[in-house]
Amino acid sequence: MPLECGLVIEHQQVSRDMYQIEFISPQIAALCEPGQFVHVKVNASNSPLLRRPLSIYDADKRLGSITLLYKVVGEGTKLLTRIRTKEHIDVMGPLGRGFNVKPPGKQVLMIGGGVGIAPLIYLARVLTKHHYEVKVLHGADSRRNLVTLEKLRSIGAEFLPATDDGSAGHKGLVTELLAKKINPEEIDYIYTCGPDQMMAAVAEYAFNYNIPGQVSLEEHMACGVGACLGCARKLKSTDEELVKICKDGPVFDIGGVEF
Amino acid sequence: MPLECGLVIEHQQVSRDMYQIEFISPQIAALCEPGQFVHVKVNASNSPLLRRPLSIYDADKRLGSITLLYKVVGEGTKLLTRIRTKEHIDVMGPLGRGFNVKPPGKQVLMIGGGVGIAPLIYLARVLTKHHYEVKVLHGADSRRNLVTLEKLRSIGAEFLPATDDGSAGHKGLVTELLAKKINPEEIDYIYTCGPDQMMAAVAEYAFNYNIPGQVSLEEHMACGVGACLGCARKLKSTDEELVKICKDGPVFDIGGVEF
Amino acid sequence: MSIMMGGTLMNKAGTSPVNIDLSVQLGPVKLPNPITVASGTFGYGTEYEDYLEINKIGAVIVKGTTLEPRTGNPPARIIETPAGMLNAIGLENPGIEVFLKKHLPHLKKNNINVILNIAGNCVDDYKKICSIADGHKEILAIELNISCPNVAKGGLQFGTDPDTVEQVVRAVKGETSIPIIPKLSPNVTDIVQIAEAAKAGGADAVSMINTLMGMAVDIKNRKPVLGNIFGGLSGPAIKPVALRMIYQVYKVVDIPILGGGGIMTYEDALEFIMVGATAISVGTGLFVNPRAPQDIIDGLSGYMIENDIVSLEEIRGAAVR
Amino acid sequence: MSIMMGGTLMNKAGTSPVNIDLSVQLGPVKLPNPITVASGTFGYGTEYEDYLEINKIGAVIVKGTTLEPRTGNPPARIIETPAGMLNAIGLENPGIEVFLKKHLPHLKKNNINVILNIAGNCVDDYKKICSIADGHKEILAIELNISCPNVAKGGLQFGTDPDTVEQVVRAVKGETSIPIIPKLSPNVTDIVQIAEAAKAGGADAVSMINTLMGMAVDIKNRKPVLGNIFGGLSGPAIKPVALRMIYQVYKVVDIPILGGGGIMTYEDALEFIMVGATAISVGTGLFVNPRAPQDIIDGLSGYMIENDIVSLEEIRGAAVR
Ligand SMILES: Cc1cc2nc3c(=O)[nH]c(=O)nc-3n(C[C@H](O)[C@H](O)[C@H](O)COP(=O)(O)OP(=O)(O)OC[C@H]3O[C@@H](n4cnc5c(N)ncnc54)[C@H](O)[C@@H]3O)c2cc1C
Ligand SMILES: Cc1cc2nc3c(=O)[nH]c(=O)nc-3n(C[C@H](O)[C@H](O)[C@H](O)COP(=O)(O)OP(=O)(O)OC[C@H]3O[C@@H](n4cnc5c(N)ncnc54)[C@H](O)[C@@H]3O)c2cc1C
Ligand SMILES: Cc1cc2nc3c(=O)[nH]c(=O)nc-3n(C[C@H](O)[C@H](O)[C@H](O)COP(=O)(O)O)c2cc1C
Ligand SMILES: Cc1cc2nc3c(=O)[nH]c(=O)nc-3n(C[C@H](O)[C@H](O)[C@H](O)COP(=O)(O)O)c2cc1C
Ligand code: FES
Ligand code: FES
Repeated sequence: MPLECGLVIEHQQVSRDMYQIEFISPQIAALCEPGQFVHVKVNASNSPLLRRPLSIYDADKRLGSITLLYKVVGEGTKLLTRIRTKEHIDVMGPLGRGFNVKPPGKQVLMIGGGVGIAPLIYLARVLTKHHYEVKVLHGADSRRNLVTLEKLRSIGAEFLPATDDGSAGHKGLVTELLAKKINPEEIDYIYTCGPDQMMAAVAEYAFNYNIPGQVSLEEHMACGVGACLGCARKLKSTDEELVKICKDGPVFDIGGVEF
Repeated sequence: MPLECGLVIEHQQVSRDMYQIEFISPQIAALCEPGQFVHVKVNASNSPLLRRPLSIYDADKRLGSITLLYKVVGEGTKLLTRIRTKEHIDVMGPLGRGFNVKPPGKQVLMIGGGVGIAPLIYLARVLTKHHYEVKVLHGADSRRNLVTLEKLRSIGAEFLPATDDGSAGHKGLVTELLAKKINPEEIDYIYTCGPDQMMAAVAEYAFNYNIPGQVSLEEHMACGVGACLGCARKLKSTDEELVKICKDGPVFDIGGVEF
Repeated sequence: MSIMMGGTLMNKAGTSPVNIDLSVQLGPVKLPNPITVASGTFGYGTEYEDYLEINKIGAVIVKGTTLEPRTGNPPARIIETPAGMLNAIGLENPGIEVFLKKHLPHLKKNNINVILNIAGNCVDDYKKICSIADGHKEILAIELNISCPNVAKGGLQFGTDPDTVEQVVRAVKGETSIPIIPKLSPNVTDIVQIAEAAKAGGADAVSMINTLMGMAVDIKNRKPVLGNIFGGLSGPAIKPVALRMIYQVYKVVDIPILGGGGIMTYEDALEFIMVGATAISVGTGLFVNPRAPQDIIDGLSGYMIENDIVSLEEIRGAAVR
Repeated sequence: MSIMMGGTLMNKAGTSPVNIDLSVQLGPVKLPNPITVASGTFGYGTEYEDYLEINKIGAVIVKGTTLEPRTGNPPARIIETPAGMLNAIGLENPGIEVFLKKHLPHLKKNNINVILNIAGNCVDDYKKICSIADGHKEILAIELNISCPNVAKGGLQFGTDPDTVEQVVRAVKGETSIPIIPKLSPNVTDIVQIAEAAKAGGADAVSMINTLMGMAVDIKNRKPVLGNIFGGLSGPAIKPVALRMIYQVYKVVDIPILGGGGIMTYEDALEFIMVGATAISVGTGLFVNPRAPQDIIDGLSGYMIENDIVSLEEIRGAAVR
């Protein structure tokens, strides 16, 4: 997979602590698939040392650009905000195994929690293009962080928000919204990414209604390519050996994950 | 001495690897004297860890601003270039003992090598204000790096450059210029700052013609306030004990330094 | 963080705040708060007067003091390293007599809690310094630097052999009633063994860790950067090693720990407390943020209020299992 | 850096460049260049195929291999620290048989220089692995991990006691004619003593340093971050310690050194060579820059040309006095 110095063509703050960055990275853009991630060096110094994994939020294969949506949570993501347009960003990717882009059936449901919405957007773009009907539920703390609304509209997906403060959509958890607003009979496949607790609830829902699907997991990473064995996690399926999120995932079968 | 978060009001590249940064720092500006330095945190991360000592290049006590002139030589100064106007810079200062601003006589000579010119500019401003006649010799690699010309002109000091490539003034060493163009009889006091080799030659000149003066020295620093005993250097005068550049200097008597 | 409401800090639940007590008991030594400044990084307390109210710091551990004055190592004495620094100061100091006559009175006049740090070339040096210091009740404790890697004689030898550690601690305990806190070297195979020896010798607490021995090369001149070749590595780089060693000692040896190594923030301080440190020290962190001790005191207070913690006892050693 | 002129690199004086020779002789092992990739950071060589021409690397030291397959430690296995990281992988690997059957042929097919890294619980384990590996002449050398701090049994014990080090080295030398390179633990009081023991046991070279033992605390949950509590500290943070230990060993013990610990750039590599390393390894640096091995080879070449250096012998140990 390429290691590229992408030219940043857009970098903007999209809410209080969320940023969107687009850069030209033709090799990565040519190869990437929904659910894959890039491994980003946020600064040129020794601290923070390691790269940061960020999902591909969108890709424009014609332009050769990649877009990321990230939330500032610590030192690394904070430093990332300082890269300016016309500067370069050091990225490896695309890494990992992405989502199943040929799910059975016609109607797919995506459930994102917080910035976990990121990988679902590119997935929604690809699936609508392949004529799937896409419904996206997004749980956020408040209306300000429902930053993907425009993109989803232009993609042509249906969007149902839930906010903790009730400033938009359902007031409360996105999983309540799921129970209330979605008819499981109408769903052929589920994708989810977000906090473990949320994904656990979605996985239970999928199990109860016998709907197949996938989840995207997170784990601290060093190499991002399967060499260091650092990003290990136990799945139900594996007896003993732990999977490596960076290489075997980050996308896994919804039924196989232990939350 | 204060620790301030100075608001950057100007930060510009003045030659290929020299930058000038001006920030509002009323407490430091109120106290500072020529030859003193500030201790700058170039970034918010753990690497590079230590502050960087930079001389006060100019100060505007009315406005409460400090200006620094720095050359990019390593990671720290490189990171410093990334601070933008309207952002803040974390500075301690003013630190150290500055130049003698009441030298004997009327005619003073300043000899700067490379970015060693920095502390001499504020000194020239203060001394011309006190009606001294100031001549400044500046050695640089090429005309592009004679970045203080405008300032010195506005200050009203005489400026004589030497460049390695002959692109302005004398082609060759500033010490050759000194020997050629300066009548030692007309000099009452000498100040110098630059590479050790150059200062050694200037010190010899001062010794030969029996002209009093001062040099400004550099040494790697940790604390900048005399607590760590890291920035030690042997002077001729001191028998055993080493002086601390940050606290006992950086300015010392020209005759007392071992080069 | 805790929330300010009408001037009072509130805890998470928004109920009225607890009465926090930052004071700690480091063996026989009571400190108003657990934050000390590390030996050799704070001089004799005057250098940082512009940045801190020094008498608000739990204790100032003054720079390493020897029997006779010392001029220290030749330059270069310091060099920056990734997330750390190397120092080879070589114990430059005016000697114990000057300290007692000149610096101690100044410190006490300003109501500063003083821990004296001492170093010697042989057991006899340590004994003499302690007997000279004895009687100065203004000295809260004596930190025994048996781990300075910079001096050819003394230094490493004392801190790396359990028998010698026990012997030197026992020897100084005989000379003074001031509490003794040996400062352990991390450059050892088995830190627990050393801590046990310190305890056996009668130590009132242990201080850990001193610097890791390291070096840097000047590739232009093809020689070591430091005049002394080797120096002591300090700063955030060594924090993981410090935490590990404190964890090991806390788990096995029943002795109070003054912990340090790379502490910059109150979050760092909490890590040290959770592996068992009773008090903590800030050294290299001061060079980056001279207000670090006060910032850490404030941060700890906020943390305690927010989490309804009355005394740090409640979280001390919480991560040790 | 050296100057490109009409396609040829020129030295400082601008005269025609010397014919540089990057090859090094690590005891009986000849390497085309001194750059290796460290065990456990490069898998079995396939993971980085997209970023590097792997057969251009001096040697690939494969991940720690044991007699039986191992599943490793529970998560979390890694955590970033200032200018470094902690790992507690716990030697997850498929075992020596699978390595020989599956990975070795693939590596050799691609003309990759292979150094096998092995770990065991007892001397017998080491002996068995070596006797199984013996005969596979494609293995350039066996790096003996006697210093892994992550496994409860084996691990630290072997690397910290000189007698055991000598014994295990001698034992494996009896099992195979493949050169043996014990990898020394830095978690010891006296590294020179350990290196001497390795030499006495018949080691062909020594590899140093492995990781420093450290830990980190999750202050939210009040527990150690790593599933294994302790982990190995690697990366730039430990470079000063690695350089110091190599300096000490090079000065006293007559044995070739494979040096590493925090190497990111060719300048770092030069520091290691100047304190006496014959070859060097890049580990954690790969995670930051997967092209680091090639970048370092290029950087060293440029440096040699610029400074009219034909062989690295000319600067090896230059900083040791
Ligand atoms: C496959 C994958 C895809 C991701 N996609 C996105 C995305 O599109 N947008 C987004 O905002 N975030 C995403 N994340 C999470 C993102 O990687 C972390 O928020 C980020 O690494 C935090 O770095 P920091 O320095 O700001 O935080 P710190 O907490 O200071 O980081 C310290 C260390 O922990 C690691 N770390 C901290 N949080 C996480 C986390 N949740 N997952 C993995 N490592 C973590 C960091 O990488 C670093 O090594 C993704 C994570 C993974 C594994
Ligand atoms: C009193 C004083 C005043 C100075 N004034 C100026 C000035 O006005 N303009 C200017 O451009 N430079 C000045 N310098 C030099 C400046 O401090 C260094 O160029 C700068 O610290 C280099 O940092 P770096 O990270 O870019 O380089 P690196 O080489 O990567 O720095 C590594 C370490 O070495 C130290 N270091 C490197 N070079 C020097 C040096 N020459 N002096 C002291 N420490 C050094 C750094 O502070 C750092 O700790 C002054 C130095 C001193 C002591
Ligand atoms: C410049 C400097 C000088 C030091 N001098 C001493 C000393 O004289 N005596 C001593 O016991 N420790 C000395 N130390 C070690 C510190 O007290 C402290 O134990 C060590 O630096 C680790 O903590 P830190 O990472 O917070 O700095 C010194 C450290 C530094 C950086
Ligand atoms: C993720 C990881 C796994 C490692 N696994 C092994 C191992 O299996 N065997 C071994 O001898 N060393 C192992 N090491 C240690 C490295 O080989 C190397 O000695 C150490 O990391 C220091 O070098 P560095 O700073 O360049 O990484 C591992 C290091 C890391 C970071
Ligand atoms: S991050 Fe290295 S194996 Fe996944
Ligand atoms: S830098 Fe600490 S004494 Fe000068």
